[in-house]
Amino acid sequence: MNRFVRMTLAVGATLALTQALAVTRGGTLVYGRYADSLFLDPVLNDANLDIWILTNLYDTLLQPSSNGKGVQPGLATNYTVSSDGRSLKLTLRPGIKFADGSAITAQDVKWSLDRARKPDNGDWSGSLASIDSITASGGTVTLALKRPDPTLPAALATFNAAIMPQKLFEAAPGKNDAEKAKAFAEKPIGSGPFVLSDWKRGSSMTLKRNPYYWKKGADGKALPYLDAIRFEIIPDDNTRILKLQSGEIQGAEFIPLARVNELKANPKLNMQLFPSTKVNNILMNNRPKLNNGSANPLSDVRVRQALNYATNKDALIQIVTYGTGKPMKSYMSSTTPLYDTTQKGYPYDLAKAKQLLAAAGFANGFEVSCLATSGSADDLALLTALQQMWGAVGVRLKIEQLDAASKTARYRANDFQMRTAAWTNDINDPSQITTYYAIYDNVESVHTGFKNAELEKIFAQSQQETSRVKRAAQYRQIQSIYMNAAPIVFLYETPYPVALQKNVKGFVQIPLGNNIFTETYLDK
Amino acid sequence: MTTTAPTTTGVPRARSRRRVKPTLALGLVLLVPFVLAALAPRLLAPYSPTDFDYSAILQAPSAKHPFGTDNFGRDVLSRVIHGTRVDMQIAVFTTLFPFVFGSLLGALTGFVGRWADAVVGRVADLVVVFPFLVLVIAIVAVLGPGLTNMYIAVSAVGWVAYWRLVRGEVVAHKQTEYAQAARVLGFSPTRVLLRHILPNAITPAIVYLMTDMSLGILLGASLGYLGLGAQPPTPEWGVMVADGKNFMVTAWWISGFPGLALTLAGVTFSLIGDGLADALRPRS
Amino acid sequence: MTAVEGDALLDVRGLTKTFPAPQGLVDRWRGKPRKVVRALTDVDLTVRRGETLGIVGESGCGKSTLARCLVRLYPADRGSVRYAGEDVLSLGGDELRRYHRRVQMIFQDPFSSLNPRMTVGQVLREVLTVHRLRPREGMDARVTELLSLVGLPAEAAGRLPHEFSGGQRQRIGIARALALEPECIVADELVSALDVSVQAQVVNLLLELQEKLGLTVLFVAHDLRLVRHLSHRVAVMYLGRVVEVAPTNVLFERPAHPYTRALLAAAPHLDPAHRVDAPALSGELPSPLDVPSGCPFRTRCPHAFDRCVTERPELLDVGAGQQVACHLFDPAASAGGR
Amino acid sequence: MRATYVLKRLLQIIPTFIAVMVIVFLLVRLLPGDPASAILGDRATPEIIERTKRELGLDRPIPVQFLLFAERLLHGDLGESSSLKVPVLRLVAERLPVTLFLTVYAAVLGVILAVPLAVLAAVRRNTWVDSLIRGIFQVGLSLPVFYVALQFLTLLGAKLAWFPIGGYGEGLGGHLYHLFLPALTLGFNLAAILLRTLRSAILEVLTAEYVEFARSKGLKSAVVMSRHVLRNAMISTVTLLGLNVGALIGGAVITESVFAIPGVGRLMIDAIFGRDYPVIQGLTLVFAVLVSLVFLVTDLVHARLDPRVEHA
Amino acid sequence: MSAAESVLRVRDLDVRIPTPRGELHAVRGVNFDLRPGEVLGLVGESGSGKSVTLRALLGLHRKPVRVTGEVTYGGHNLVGMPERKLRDVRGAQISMIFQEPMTALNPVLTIGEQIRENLREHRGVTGRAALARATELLDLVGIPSAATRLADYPHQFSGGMRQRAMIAIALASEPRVLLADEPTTALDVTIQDQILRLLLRLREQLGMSVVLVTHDLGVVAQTCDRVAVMYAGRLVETAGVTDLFRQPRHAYTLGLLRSLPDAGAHRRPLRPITGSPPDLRDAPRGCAFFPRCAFGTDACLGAEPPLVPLSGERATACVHHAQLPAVGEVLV
Repeated sequence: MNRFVRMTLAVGATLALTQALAVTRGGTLVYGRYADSLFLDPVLNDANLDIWILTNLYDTLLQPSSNGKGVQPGLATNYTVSSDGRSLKLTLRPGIKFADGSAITAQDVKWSLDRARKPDNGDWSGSLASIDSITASGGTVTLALKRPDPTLPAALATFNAAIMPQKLFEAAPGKNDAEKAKAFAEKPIGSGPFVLSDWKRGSSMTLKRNPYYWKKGADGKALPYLDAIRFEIIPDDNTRILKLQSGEIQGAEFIPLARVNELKANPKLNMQLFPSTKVNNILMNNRPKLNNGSANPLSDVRVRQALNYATNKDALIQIVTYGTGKPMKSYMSSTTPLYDTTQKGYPYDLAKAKQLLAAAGFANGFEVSCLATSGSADDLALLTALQQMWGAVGVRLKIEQLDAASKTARYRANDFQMRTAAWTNDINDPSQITTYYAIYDNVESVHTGFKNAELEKIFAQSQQETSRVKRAAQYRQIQSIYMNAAPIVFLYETPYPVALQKNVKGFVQIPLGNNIFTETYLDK
Repeated sequence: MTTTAPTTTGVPRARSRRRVKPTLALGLVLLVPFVLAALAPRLLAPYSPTDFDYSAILQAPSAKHPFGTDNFGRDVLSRVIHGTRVDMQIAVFTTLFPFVFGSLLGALTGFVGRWADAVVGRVADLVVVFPFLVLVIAIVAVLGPGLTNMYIAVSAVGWVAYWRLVRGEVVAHKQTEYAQAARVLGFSPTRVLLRHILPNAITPAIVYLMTDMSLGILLGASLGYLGLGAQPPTPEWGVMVADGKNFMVTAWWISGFPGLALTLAGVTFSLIGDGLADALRPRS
Repeated sequence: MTAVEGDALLDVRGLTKTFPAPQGLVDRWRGKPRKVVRALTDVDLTVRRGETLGIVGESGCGKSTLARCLVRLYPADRGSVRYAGEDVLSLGGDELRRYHRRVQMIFQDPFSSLNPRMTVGQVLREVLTVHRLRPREGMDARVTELLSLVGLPAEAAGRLPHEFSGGQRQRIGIARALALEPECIVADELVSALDVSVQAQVVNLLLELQEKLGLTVLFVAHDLRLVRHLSHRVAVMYLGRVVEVAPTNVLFERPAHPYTRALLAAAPHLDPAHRVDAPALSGELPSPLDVPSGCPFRTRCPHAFDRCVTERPELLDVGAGQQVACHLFDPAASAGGR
Repeated sequence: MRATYVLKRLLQIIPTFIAVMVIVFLLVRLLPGDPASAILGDRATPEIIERTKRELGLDRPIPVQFLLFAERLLHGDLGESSSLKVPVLRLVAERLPVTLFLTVYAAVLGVILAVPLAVLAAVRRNTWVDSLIRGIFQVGLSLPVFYVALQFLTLLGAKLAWFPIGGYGEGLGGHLYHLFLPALTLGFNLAAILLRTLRSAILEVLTAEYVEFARSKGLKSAVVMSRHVLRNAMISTVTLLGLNVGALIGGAVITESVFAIPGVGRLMIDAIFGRDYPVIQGLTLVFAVLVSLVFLVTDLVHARLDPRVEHA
Repeated sequence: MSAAESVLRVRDLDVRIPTPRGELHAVRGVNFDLRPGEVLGLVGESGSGKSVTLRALLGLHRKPVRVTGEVTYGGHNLVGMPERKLRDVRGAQISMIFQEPMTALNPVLTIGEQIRENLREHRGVTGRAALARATELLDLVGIPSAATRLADYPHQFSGGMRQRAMIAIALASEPRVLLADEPTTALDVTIQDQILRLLLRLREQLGMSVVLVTHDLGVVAQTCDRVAVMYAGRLVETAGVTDLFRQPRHAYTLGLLRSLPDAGAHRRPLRPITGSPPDLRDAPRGCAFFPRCAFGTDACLGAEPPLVPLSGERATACVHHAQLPAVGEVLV
């Protein structure tokens, strides 16, 4: 569900709102999260729980532009690409400081980027893979590239390329980078608009305003507007909403879609459906055998196709997303560039599903288990609906409820048969999701075990392709192959449902999922 | 036998019929629908407990759906009825093994005494040091969620109460003169224990069994609510309350009726327990 | 009023029984010797065939423990009990069962001595079945017979204990013991829980049965009047010891032991004309956890002297079938305080 | 209270602690597979598992493992949470006060509810007042804690907004205010248990001869009630309260989950869903130690209230 | 006996106790007077209503037990008197002691506290004075080293000592009347002997009147001045103690005395009263003793015979009192 390269920012309109005339400074925003962050290191973390709030703590050289189509200055005031495209030079903003008041130097930048691109370091080092070497001198940082890479500016606007204080990091206790990172992340000092001030694991996290943040607000003074944000960890959806309704918290993420309409009708609340690149699907383990050694019916493509046919997406959208979603017709969201609009997906066709199952030797169906996120009404709704739908073709679905973290852990170990999943892009390009969903060597095609030589060949070509038209044709092929192989159950696309008090302004969850509190304020 | 013969009128009339206590009667009456629902849910439930009806989502109670429908259009009444079987099964399975095992062990150690009693006593002391729910949850955590593992966990912990009860009673009854008389009459220890002491000593355990059944249902429902007990879409009342909690404000009936059923089942067992306590007490 | 001069049916020698007192962990770790309740100490006693031997004493004197040791309800620590020459304390299994057929016990409490869940008929039939005393066909007749023996109607067989009065329950208890056709009955406070008017009914029953069946009876009681009425001989116990044994008339008319004398004097006399102002005995019974050295009675005895502290008096014959455990009666000693 | 009695009770708790350690130690060994993978979670690489095994001594014989485990425990090392990546002891230290506050609060509310009503029910026994009180608590006993919690949350918290939905609040007042509903939920349940026993205890004491003696002395009813009846009935209440600490903690686990209270109960549930075995292990141990300490205190208080205990 | 010289005057005392199986009419029209300084024995078998009567005198019965009639003390009827006023008499003027000292003493209060509670309530004595008085009282009832034992709890006392302590508590308010409910039944003979002597001595010293409830005729013979015999909730005979034992004037009293073992008749059958007492849930017709009586005739049926005065201080409710033989005479 994570990894992402960000950059879409189809949120210009929302951002524009935040530039409203009068802003109010001060106050603490209490925001209800469904789970706590685990590891506040930009490079070594591995979950959205971390990623979606990291940019509040660590700033990057570039930032996604407000229209989402490009980048804008961050810690660097500008960048220039050499004519041969093999070098990129960044000029640092003068006078920038870390949250402890110490200056951010070019050496910090070099060190941070070197750490982030080290091949063993974290899941995102690949985004900076084109960098050959980095030189820092005075206020400039020069990146020497192995090959031209048009996605690099976007990559530099991504969380893993965040700038960290080298000295403080290295002063942290620990024998190696991993241990130091762990110690440092307990009480991180970064370059973002906020700084961690208190963290009670699993219960609450408080971020305080970083007084040294460089960016100015609408009133001409330094951002952020808020004095502090307190994240309260409230795993139970119902409790989170009740607390929002009673005014104890000012915002709540992951509102169950079932309750969107109810909250929309609440005059005290602002029920937001932030546009997203989120696709919801069910990952299937495509391997012939499961971890426990038993045979896996899902290894048969006909079975996987059958399940797709047996899935009534329109019904699911009504039941599970309460009409807020739309059917998935490719593995990528329809908002992703190079999405193939001619894809048909799998229409609901029980007869075909039965026929395919019979052909695969499962005329009487089989039992299959699916990991779900505990307490998530959406997961439960989805899976109980699927139980019903698949039951019609004899497939008996078992639901295994797990918390987000261990669900992730299970699937990383390929120890699952099915799992509910969702994906959000981190970068405004189809290559990221493709790398994850379709390319085996990266993460075993999101641990489905799917592998297709032809697809991988076309993808490799597309990564070199500069012509947008040709690349689109390649992606059409890729999407078709993937669709036929059906390594996943294609479900639907959904927005980010966030409910806020009416007086909370300027908050945005960008399509890539990041929570941006930089310009958030509490209206009087 | 001239001087000693008492008049036969001195033998009071046997009061052959015992009046059934109102609590017991009420409890038994309340039990009837639960038993029926548990035995023949299909006959009683108007709809399937699991089938969706997208045309009837979140409907308030009506003639068609007396308990309303949930967010999948499932008939809440039918789910409550089908849930009866699950929850009654929980009531029985969470108590049966502890009752049998704990009572037998209590009878044995209470009767034999000495080291066996001391050893089991220590083990029991130890088990009660762990909060019941916490230990059950911990065991379920290790073994994995689900009803079977819940039964295992409850059995590992639940026997202590019965052991204590029965052991205490057996020790007390062992001292009674009728138990001593049985020994002097040359009866074997087995006969003294099984025929004389146990029938008298088991009563509190039987009464407690009823209370325990209501506690068992509550425990099963609690674990179901927490996601550690019965797994969806099993129509278990605790799971149903959990399913409906998102709709407490807009559709109270989804969690309201299963909650009511839970409470009513608890009250029913308590009433029967109280009634049995009266009914089983020997006259003196 | 003569004592029956039969042979010794039950012969008790040096019978000793202690009960461990509860002891805390700390004391155990400190290695403190475990305290014991001395219930019986070196009890010597003979019960003759056909006689009624009364055993009297105050609570804690060990009379009930003695009764229970004799029927093997309690294991004795030391000593011997011989029944018609057979070593009772070593009996096991079938031998013990045969012993119980010959020696039966009747209990004190009419409310707890019957299993509340068994009808009278079930109680009696069980005894007959376990001991295979009657074939199935003859069982009902025998039950009726036993009931009529104790003066209860045949229909009593179908009833539960709670439907009977206290006196009737004691009759049932007697019938249960008689079902085994025993030679010897140990009656522990048989009538002390009953009202006076009913006591007499049960006492009469006992007398009658004894005559009819030739029973030997060990009559344990604290009611001196009853013991005097029923017993051929009487043993007086104090703090786990037998302090005096004598034929009934001797004991009541010429009590020897200072304790016996005090006991008799303390029993309220039925004649209002016989009033005494001072109590017969001052002081309290010492704790059985802490029995005085020497003579157990010395702490309350008006005649106690040095020797009573150091030396335990043995039960000595003083003539006329009377035995006393008191230094005052030791011919070897010079002191004669009678 | 004699020192030897206190000492005796303190000594008795040592074997309990040892046995608790054994059980908790064995608990994780019930898991299929080896404890190292369980502790580290499924994401650990074989090398990390091997290293952890060595570090934790899991390659040693079981008894040695236990001694190592015990040694770490005695140093206050409960291991590290596999999901939150922090020492379990720190988590416990952060959250135990919340749970303790909640349970004590609940116990106080329970007693406040139960005692006067039990007295009333006992004094008015077999009247409609008695029936009403007993009926209400009979139902109370049958009401699932999570259900009551949900209702309180929805009605008193969300609809009427009299109380906060959850959390712990700041300062004593904040704690009292924030934890009122959860404590009431638990307290009501506890009161239902207490009331039943207390009522019969009072009834029993009321018929005791010493109460009759006290009345025959011409003492005021209030004096008879407080000095003679309640003082004796409280003995059983204190014992009952102590015995029910387990139930209270069990209830806290559920209430904390419903009310989003950052206590150890919720930590336990989170840990179970996170398969965080070190936390489960640590918390089970902490709970058991806590309960045995409560039992100890109960015994001491009991001995204080009932002079017969220590002399027995 | 005139009402004027009686300390306590009881008239038409009725006690009704509701039970699940019907109302138990436990005490039925009891009349008697207690004279200054006398020990009045109230004798009867279990269920005869003697203890219920005693409790009714102090108003100890609680709802739903119903007490009617008159218990006059100091010119006031105690029956139906409000609790607040009753407390001036109860414990202050009239004290009571119970059968089981183990259960009648509050186990969680020291003996000293239980005495001082009384001193505070009725004598207004507190503090050091109360302590001194409490020691004095324990001393009075013959508890050795009284001062140190004040701090002891009841369970640290032996049975006899507990009974002494209870007497001390009851006497703290220097009452004029002591009601004793089987005070020695739970005790051994030698201790019973001590306690009875103690009661008699205290009666002398303090000039109290005592009502002694007992079932033991020996205790009556040794302790009481006058005796009232109860049967089935009624007084059936009252008499001076010597008269009663010499010549009972009620068939029941005669039966009781006769059923006792006689020293002269070793191992001879006793003469029990046949049958058992009536169930007081159904009111007896005629004399309640009739079904068990050897002397009964049709004259005993009809109205229940009232307690009628005979010569001297005696009264009987037996129709055939004139025909009754002496205790020793053999029946035909």
